Amino acid sequence: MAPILEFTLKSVVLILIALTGFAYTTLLERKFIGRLQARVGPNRAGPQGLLQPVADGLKLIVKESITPAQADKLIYFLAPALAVVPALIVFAVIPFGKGPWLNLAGDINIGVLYVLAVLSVGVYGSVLAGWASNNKYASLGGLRATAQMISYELALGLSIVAVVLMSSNASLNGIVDYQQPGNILGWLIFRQPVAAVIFVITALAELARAPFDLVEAEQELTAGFLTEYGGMKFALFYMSEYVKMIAMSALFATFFLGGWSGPGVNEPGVVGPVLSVVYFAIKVFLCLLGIVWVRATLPRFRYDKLMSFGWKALLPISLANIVVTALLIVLGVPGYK
Amino acid sequence: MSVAEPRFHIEESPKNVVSAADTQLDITFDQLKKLVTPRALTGDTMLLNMGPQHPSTHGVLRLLLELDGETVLSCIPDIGFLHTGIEKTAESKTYTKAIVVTDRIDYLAPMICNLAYVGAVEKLVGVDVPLRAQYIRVILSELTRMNSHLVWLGTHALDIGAMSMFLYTFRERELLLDIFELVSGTRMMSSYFRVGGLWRDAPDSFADAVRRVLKVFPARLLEYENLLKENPLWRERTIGIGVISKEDAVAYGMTGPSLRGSGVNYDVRKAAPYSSYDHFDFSVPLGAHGDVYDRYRCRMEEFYQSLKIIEQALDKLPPGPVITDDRKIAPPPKHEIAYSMESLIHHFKLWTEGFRAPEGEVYHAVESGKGEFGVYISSDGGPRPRRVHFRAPSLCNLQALPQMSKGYLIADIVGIVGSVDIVLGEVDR
Amino acid sequence: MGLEQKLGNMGVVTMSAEKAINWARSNAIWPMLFGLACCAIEMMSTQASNYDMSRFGMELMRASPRQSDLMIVAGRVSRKMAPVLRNLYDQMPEPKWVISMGDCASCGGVFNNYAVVQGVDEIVPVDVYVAGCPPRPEALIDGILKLQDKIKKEPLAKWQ
Amino acid sequence: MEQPLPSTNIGASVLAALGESVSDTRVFRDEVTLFVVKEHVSEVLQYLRDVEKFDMLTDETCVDYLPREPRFGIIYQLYSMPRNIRVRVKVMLSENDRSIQSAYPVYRSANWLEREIYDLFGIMFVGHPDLRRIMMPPGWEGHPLLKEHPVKVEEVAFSFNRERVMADKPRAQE
Repeated sequence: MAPILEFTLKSVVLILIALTGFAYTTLLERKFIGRLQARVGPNRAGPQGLLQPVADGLKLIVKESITPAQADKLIYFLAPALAVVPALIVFAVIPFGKGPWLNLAGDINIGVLYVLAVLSVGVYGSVLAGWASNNKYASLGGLRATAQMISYELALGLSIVAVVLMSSNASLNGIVDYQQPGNILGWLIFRQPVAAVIFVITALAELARAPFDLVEAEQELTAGFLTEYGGMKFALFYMSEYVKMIAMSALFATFFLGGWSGPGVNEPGVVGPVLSVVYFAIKVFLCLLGIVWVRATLPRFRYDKLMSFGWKALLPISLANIVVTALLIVLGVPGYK
Repeated sequence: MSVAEPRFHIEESPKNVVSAADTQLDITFDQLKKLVTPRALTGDTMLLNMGPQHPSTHGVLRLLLELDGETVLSCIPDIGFLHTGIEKTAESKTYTKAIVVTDRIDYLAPMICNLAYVGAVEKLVGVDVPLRAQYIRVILSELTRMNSHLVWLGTHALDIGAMSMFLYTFRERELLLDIFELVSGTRMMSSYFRVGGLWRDAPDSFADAVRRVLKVFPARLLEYENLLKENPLWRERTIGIGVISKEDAVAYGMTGPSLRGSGVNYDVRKAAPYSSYDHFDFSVPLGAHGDVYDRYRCRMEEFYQSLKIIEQALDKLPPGPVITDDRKIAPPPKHEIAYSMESLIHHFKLWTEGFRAPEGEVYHAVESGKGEFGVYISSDGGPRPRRVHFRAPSLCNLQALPQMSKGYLIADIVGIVGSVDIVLGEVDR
Repeated sequence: MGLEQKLGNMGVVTMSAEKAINWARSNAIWPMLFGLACCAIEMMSTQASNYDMSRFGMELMRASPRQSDLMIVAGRVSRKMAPVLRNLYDQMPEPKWVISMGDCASCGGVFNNYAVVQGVDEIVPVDVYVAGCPPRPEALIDGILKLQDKIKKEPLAKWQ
Repeated sequence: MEQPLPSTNIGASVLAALGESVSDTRVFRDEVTLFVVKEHVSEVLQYLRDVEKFDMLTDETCVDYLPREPRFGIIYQLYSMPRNIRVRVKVMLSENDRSIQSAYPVYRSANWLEREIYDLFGIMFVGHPDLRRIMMPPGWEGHPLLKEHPVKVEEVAFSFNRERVMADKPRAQE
């Protein structure tokens, strides 16, 4: 098969999966958060409310599309796309299971760098949306997005550096391979707990999810950078948020939970790859539940505390973590080779 | 985002790029100058409208904030978006009929507003209330206070971002609303208190329903405490925020938990006991620092005090009538009308004309969930008051907002507004 | 409205589309986070656990009018609030609906005086009136179900 | 002054100290009202706050005694936290001179209360820092709580007059 055709096909399938995943992540969140809050959650659209995302999507598509008169039209129009595309293309390097077919871009050896680069592009969507809307709340939201991204990107990167040091590999497949010596203790979350915690915190901040949802803090900035967006453009932002959530969960699973590894993945034939995909999906699902749970529990950070927490706490800790990891590796401590 | 284009220039100072029209307030430029810092007039700082439709202004409060980055330099509240003309309406109704509009003043604590109003009328006409009615009034007032505090806790936590709290408090609130429905037939606008007593005696299941609340609440309160009290994020967001000193709080006329959070021991229930509050043993929780956290603690402690009062009142609840037997004030029972000519005349007079109050003026204050809720009635000797004025605690508490919010961030403003616990129906009336 | 104008009169295609779209619209009504007075508290009760409006896919209360479909006018509308209310209504994208919740919003209620607008239908067109002072949550939910029925019967061509 | 002032309330020393400023006193239902001459209201409030320790102005409002002259009564409800007593200060204003000194320099809580009185009754407060409408919309004309202002704005519709009332009712456009 011509490589171009193969990539196209795989991309289409992947994007479809990501979009379905997005739709049902929203439902998952609404249902799960409903249960946490002693409610039922959507259950009227379709059986058990399973068609709720379809209804939401269809409604948003046929909703009138408004462009504010004072907005910067081009950027206002482009910003949603800028938010969605990076969220989708992160998936290119994530190994969904065993075998080259379950990895879109193959085994690129700078996968980690690619992930970091793409993730940091995503914030431009929020910033430009905030700017272009010509709304004071939106611009405050956009500024917050910038500040938040800068404060947390560094710690996020450094927490991954520890993972790279351990596995001496910058390819995501390599990292997964490194973590599967056959038992669960191979997962990096046990050998790099500090990095894992930092990754979780910074990932939440990167996603602008509670308790870091300052960018669209409803109680402070009405809807933050989204204030002037409605209809399909709003749906795109919504999509980017949830697709990013899935992507971050997938990355966490890959870096710290052993990716697709699990018992039985080395079976020959179809069984191994299928099992590996199932394991991966379960891990991602659990991560998503965790993200939703945090949202239902914690109050929101304050802007200045968020910044000082990022710069004064997370950054030094992640640097120290790298130094300690490097020392442990140099000294050849068991488990750190 | 850029500073708005000047709509009209001020002749004397061509440097100004912000006009009074930009604020969308009914304000002249000279008045605006006094309210904001000079930097706002040159476009150096940003003027941000918050409200009247904003998720965390607890209704339709509007704040004009002057921001330097996210730091609030000055805060100009704009109220009146819910001005309902309740005082004017009360003037046009008889003393009994005006009870229904008092429900709608502080709609989170309607029973307490009823109590203040009927208390003032009772003082004006000089009528005694049977002890049973007084005790039931106390029980219902304290339940109402808890109701008001539950809504405060839910919305305050929601403002700071703890969204689940809101749903938990509203779940418990249903228990209280069930009791209100039991006694008065409606969930919120009960109008259950009448001049001289109560509309009718509480049903037999009343005591059981209240006991159930007494049983359920401590565990639920513990849940709330677990979620917030020691939560580092919550403490970070509340401690040291929105500080107001004792002296300032008194000077602004703040009352209620907002004042007690600053450490001033003033509670109308203790200072001037009404409705036999002096029969019960309870304490007044006090804060020390006057910040958001202390106000939060004060209200949380008040839950326990309310439960304590309710328990005592329920234990001591005497039998007897629930409304005065003064037929000039309270209508006769229905069965009397059938055979007593005099009762029929009383009934007819009361429902067509109402009772007349002596000429004079009274001020009666009660402690509502927000603070001292006072009713001033000026009577001209007729069946309708000449003037009814409600002293709204939220209005005075909100007045201190500009003082409390100076120098904090936008995110703190919503916390401070929440901690003052305003209800706009009462601010605007 | 964008879609219907482009579709034009296409007979059976529009009919099916109409059904699907109306189904989607009626099942994904996002209300605006907008409360005025007493009724707003009952509206909050309706969202809370015991009554749970989220079953109808309505827990996504949007703070921005740009993202909302339904305005529940909950409470008395003062003369000072009236222009703000109309402004918010104008900022909502089509199709949009209005529920007038409670007596004050529907007709002025007990407040027939200088300060209160005698019925919010003087300012914005109302689809469903819910009576009560304030209406019980059940009554509001009934109003919402009535609105869903109404949406399901709306012809697409109406949205010009 | 028919009856003596209750001993628990404000003492007679106040009357002696204030002298001419207090024109009359009244006790009704154990509540003391001091009628103060309009020109001296600031000094009286200052004295009550500083010497008599009435540290809180709980309420300030206005009453319209329409057929009477002087027509308006401005009511100050003072509360002394250390002494736990209340006193009411009342200043009568005539129909033709609707202005009075502001209490804001003495009590900061008078700020919005006086704005409200200005808005609803049209009383001018001299020396108030920020006297503008607070409750009514900017374009509103008149002062609604004056007795000459009608209460009802709309005829109530019954079955016999429904058509006539509804014909005049404004309707919103889509």
